[in-house]
Amino acid sequence: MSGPAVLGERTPRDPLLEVKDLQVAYGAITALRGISLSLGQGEVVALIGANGAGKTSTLRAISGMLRPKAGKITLRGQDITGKKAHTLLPLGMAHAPEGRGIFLNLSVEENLQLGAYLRKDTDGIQSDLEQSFGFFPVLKDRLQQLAGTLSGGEQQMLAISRALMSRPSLLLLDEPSLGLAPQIIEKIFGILRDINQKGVSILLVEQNAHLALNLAHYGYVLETGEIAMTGPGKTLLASEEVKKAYLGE
Amino acid sequence: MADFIQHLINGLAAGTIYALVALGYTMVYGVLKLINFAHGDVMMVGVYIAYATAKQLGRGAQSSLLGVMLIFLVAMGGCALIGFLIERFAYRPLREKPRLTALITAIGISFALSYGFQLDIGFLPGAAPRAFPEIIRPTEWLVIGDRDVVLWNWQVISVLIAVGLMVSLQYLVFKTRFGRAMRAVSYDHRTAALMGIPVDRIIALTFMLGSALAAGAGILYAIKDTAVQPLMGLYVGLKAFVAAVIGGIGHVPGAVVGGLLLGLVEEFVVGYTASTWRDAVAFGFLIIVLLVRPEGLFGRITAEKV
Amino acid sequence: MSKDALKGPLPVILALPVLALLQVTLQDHDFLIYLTSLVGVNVILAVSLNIVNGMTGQFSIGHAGFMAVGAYSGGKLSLEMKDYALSFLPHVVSDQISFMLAILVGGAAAALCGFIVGLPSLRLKGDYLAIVTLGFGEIIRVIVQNTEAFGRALGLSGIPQSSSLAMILFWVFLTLLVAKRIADSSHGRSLWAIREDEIAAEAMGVNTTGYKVRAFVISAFFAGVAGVLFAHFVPIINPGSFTFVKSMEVVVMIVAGGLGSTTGSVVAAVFLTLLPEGLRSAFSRLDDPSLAQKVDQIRMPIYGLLLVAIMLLRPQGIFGTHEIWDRWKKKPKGAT
Amino acid sequence: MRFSLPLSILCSALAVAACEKKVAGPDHDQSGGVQGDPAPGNDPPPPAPGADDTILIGEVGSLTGSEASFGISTRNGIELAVNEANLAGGVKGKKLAVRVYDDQGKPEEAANAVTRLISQDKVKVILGEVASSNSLAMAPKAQAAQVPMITPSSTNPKVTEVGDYIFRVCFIDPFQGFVMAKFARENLKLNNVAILKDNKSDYSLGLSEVFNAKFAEMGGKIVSTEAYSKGDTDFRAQLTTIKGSKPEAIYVPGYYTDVGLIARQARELGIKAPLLGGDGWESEKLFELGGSALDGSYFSNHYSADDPNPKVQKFIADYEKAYGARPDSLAALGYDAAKVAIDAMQKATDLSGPAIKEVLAKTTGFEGVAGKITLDAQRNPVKPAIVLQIADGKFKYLTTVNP
Amino acid sequence: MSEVLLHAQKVSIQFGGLKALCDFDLEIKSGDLKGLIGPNGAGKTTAFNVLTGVYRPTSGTVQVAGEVVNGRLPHQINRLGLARTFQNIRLFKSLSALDNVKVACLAESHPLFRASGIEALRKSGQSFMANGLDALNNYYDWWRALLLTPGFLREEVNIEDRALELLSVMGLRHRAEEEAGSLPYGEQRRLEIARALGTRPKVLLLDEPAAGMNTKEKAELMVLIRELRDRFSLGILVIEHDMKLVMGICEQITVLDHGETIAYGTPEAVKKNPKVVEAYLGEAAKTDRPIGATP
Repeated sequence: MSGPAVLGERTPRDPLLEVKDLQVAYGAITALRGISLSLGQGEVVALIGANGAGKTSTLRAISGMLRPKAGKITLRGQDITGKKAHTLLPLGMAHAPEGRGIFLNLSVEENLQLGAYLRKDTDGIQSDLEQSFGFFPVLKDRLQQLAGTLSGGEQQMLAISRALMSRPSLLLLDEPSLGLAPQIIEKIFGILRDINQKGVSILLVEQNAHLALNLAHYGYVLETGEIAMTGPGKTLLASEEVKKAYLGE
Repeated sequence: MADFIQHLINGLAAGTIYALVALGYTMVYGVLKLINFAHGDVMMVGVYIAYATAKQLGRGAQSSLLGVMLIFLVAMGGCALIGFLIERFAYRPLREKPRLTALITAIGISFALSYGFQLDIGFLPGAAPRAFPEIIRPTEWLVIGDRDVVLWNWQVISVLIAVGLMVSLQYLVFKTRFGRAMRAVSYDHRTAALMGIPVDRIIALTFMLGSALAAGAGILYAIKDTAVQPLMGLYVGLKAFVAAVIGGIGHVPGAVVGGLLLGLVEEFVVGYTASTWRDAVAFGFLIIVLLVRPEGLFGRITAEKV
Repeated sequence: MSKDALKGPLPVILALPVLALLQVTLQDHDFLIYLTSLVGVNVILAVSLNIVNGMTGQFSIGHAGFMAVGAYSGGKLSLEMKDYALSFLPHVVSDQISFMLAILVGGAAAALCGFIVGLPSLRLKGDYLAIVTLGFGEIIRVIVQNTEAFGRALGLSGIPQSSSLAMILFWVFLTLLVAKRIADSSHGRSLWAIREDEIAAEAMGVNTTGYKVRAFVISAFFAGVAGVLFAHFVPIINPGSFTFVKSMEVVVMIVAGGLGSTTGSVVAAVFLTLLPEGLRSAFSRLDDPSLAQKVDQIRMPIYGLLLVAIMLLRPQGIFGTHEIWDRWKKKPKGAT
Repeated sequence: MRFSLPLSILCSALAVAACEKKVAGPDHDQSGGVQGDPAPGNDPPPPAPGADDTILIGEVGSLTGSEASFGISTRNGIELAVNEANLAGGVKGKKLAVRVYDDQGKPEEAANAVTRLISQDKVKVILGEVASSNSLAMAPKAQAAQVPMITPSSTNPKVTEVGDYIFRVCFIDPFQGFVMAKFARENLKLNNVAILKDNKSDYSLGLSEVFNAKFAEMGGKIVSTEAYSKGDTDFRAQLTTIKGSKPEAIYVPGYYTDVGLIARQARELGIKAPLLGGDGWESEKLFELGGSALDGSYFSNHYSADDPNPKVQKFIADYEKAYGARPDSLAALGYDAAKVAIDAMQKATDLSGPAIKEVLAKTTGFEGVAGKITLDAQRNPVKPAIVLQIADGKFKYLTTVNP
Repeated sequence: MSEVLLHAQKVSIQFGGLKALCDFDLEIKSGDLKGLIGPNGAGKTTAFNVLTGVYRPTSGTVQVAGEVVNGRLPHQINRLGLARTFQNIRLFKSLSALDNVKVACLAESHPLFRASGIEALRKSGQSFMANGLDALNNYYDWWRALLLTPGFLREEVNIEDRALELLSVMGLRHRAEEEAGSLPYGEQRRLEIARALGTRPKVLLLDEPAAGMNTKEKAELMVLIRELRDRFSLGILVIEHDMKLVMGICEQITVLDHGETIAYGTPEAVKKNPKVVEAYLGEAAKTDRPIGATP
């Protein structure tokens, strides 16, 4: 193992999430072959790479949807490897999964309420709801509609809002740009920036490398279950290799 | 005309029971996508628990309001416990396995319960049917003509209880935090876990609820038909399953409508045409419904993504 | 060339003397013959259901219905032909010819029903198809129960008991041969493909509906044959033998054996048919006579619990989708 | 695949073992097996296990399944008779033992069990079954092996037609149907009767068919015929329709397990007409299930519990002591069948099938608890039937109808 | 010059109120290598599904080898010479790699009754008879398999040979006996292509063939796709996200966005098309201004 190519320096921050030598396998197929990454307090970290490179598996392993084969995951120093998904939310981690994971048979309001499933503070929930409506006013108009009737962009907004309803300190986002029109993507990424500025750390998985690296403080490039390259977002964006492979230039 | 009204009453009374049992079926199917073939047998066990409780209470106490409530509570609680045990030890270990394996397990449990209760060893009741105590003293509520049409108190009461249970269930599923969690688990249990929903607990609770409902339905059934016997769960379970499928399995009001429809169809077929064709008609009706609307009357087809 | 031409019928030709030998040696063991006949019928049922449920991935739970169609149509035919014989042949031979005819007619009748039941698979999938097959089985039972010609509740008795061990084992063998040849042929591969991924199979040019219907037809044919055989060694057939509990028993056999594994179906069918008898033997040796006296009843609950145990310990069935010989045939996996 | 080989070996081993043992040792059958069958509470001295001092009687019955309660009654009756015989010194100096196998109510299982009894257990006599279809599955096997078979309660005429080794101790369908038709027409002077039959039971279908024919022959009218399936618990649809036809009585030739419920539901729907039935009614359980709804109904039976005959009274008392319930007609018939068999073995020159058969065929005037049994040339009993009326939770003897 | 093998004209499809594909046009001839790109959810896979008969178009026509195939079933369309791979690999996972390809290598049918005769019957309105004969043909095929007729055995050998050859072409010969589901991702992708080739297609539709491949594998795939085209004289249509791959091998590219065709042309032309840059490569790519900042 030669290890990933490291481009540029990283601004040091308090570590929030640490992943060491994470391995994941689906039956006989190995999806991750030992991934290490870290995310600091208040940081936006992007994972980019092609379909099937292992981005989603990484997120799933971190959030407990998958049991890793090997490796260690710590959140604020606490070992969370192999913990069940529903026990991680109280630790301040929320995951907006691939394909948005909206409950299409529930109303928008119910989806949001489910985001706050573990919370009992009605007032806090209400104020968080208001905050979401501030980010995405359209959701307020659709509150009573079935989530299945929303457009793709609205569903993505709902997914992000719902993840925020648990007041996470770390938000895992899987392809928020998937299937969305450019203007909407821009809007969503703008709001992600706002969310980050309010103190939420974000681990972002994106295919659209341009968008992701523009937003991220730091980025990892995944290739067939391994980290091929790491570096600050802007540095990666400028690198020739990334440009060639992922930006089609 | 009198005949017709009487048939209508009979059919609705029978349909109510199907509907209630179908509700349990549909709920379990909703969260687990498992045809719980043991559901009818769990119902049978519930009726026996009620029977034993009533015997314990004795003749006077069993038909007092408190006594009846106690009987229902004990039976439903007992069944909830049985449901919990079945789910925990027989179904949960198989949740990620092919669905068929859980189905076979369900059949195994169904066999064990329905044949086990035919033994006359220990506390087991033996094969002979027993008269179910009159925990609701039958009185006539409505008599037309020279007893041309008779409506009994328990018919009304069981419809009321059934409606009550259905409404509360509907409330539970659609208006409460638990119900939201249940629907979320039903739709996608992986994502539900990401919301902090304890999926295992929700499924266990749903199972217990379904089993308790079965017990409640079973008691009403026993009041209606005045007897208990170990094989009673088999065909009621099957019919209730048919009702659930007709309504669109996984759909709460669908199960109710399916149950009532099945009860009425059977009643009128037996009453007005060939009485020996009851079962064939029930299944024929089912097949026609499915061929016209493959997803059941209220079900939705989820198209597979390519 | 001539070697190739022989390949088709060769196993049958080889099997015949073995069967004849078996028939002669076991002639006097009534109980063994009866038990083997039951096992044989169950093996045919399981292996044939496995073609639909295991290989094609459809879910039929009305197999007893096809069996009933075969048993009643074949049985009725034999009953009607009872007094006729081909005058130029010895009676024994003539009887076997009419028995064979009954088997084919019963099988064909069941196959026709299989075609009719298979058609909805065009629109219905999974549990929904399952319940249709179940409904079909029940409807057949009710029809029989209400038909005077079929003896109603009493059933059909007096059917000539022309069945022999050799005949049953011959059909068991034939069923296995057909199952194996289907599995090894391009048709079998298409069925597997449907089981694995219907959409992909369709996209690869497999006429999925056609294949599903044909799987139903073949499966039903053998279930019908099993029914006819059954009717010719059980002195009476009545609707109680073809309830959905019977269908479930067959489903249980194939799942316990491993869906898709023909050999697994065979092992499970043999095992589960003998299990109650085994329990009976075990119980009759108990020291406490009063317990043993009543204990015959305990077999069925134990049977149920064993099913649960098998599923929990080995959810994929005894063999998974593999055949017994796969272990030896399979090349060791290269290190990757 | 890890487990598959060991598991499959285990499976086949178990299967082979189960089967192997049964065929391997014909000599084990009479040794170390089950001999005694003390009824609970009766406490006869358990017969000492031994090889040749035991005569094995085979019994096949439904101990599980929808007919289990009938099978169990029959089994109890047989058990009682055998215990009595053992207390009285057995047969030819040997103890008797019953080996009973469950057939789950299925003919193929009945045939299986009887084959096992004949070829493995080498029983001398076979008793069973209740349902005619199951007896018809057993009879050819018994006939072929020349082992006498006595069915306690299969009423279909076809059963004994199978051959000269097949006997019975109960009425056949035509007789009972005729008895009730005659009683309804002549004693009750009824004109319009409805029939509610059990479509799943050949017994019920047989009786109702004969009743239908005879009653019409005698000038009565069947105003409606409805059917249910044994095990149903809701008969309101049929009863509502019957009610519309305004019958003076309803003939319900079913088993007490259903009749109790039918009576209740009939009264509930406002049907006042009495119910008529056959021997399938006779059980204490009938009152538990039917309550007072049956008051004023009539049914044909073999015997009356009021019969002062000490034999009958002793049987009832013994049965109650042993099983804590009053015997039903199936228990009585089981008892009689066993008694007849034991008597025949006692009288037979040796214990071979043909010898026992010879004696059985000559049974005349045998004092059974369910009537005096004289077998005719077709090996069917010729005995009178009685008609009982139900009043105040009791069976009341009304009249005797001779064949 | 060569005949048009796949021709879509003004194809639209609607799901509920949503227009998933709008006036989609496409023409593929033998030897063509075309690309279909666009953001996720733009309707690329929907286009594939319409072309292959999974969905029925709401309007417009699809022609394969000169025949209008609207409303035909996917397997019928496949038989006309159109094969595909799937975005989210749909191999027959528990079958061996070889069997996967064999499934697609459909046996040549040796019918009891000639197809042309049956077709004539059907055209003359006797579709019942035609269906019956068709069914007899099918069952006859099964008989041959059950009786192991020499002809059948020969065919099986032919199928095996062909399947092995295709595996070799795709560099999977050594994997023949392995379970398809246990192959590495990249090999699964290649196996899907091998399987599609088994159906003897004239046109091959590849849905993200390079997904999950590393740079080296991608480079090899590019060579391979060209090779396949030449060797089997296929027309190929590729959906792919990897721009390098698409731009590298495709001669013509169609760009979809929201179901609409926003550009069509050579890679160079498409790359420069402002609409494409906006919809696909992103506004940011052009201006380099930070996302989310107010302009």
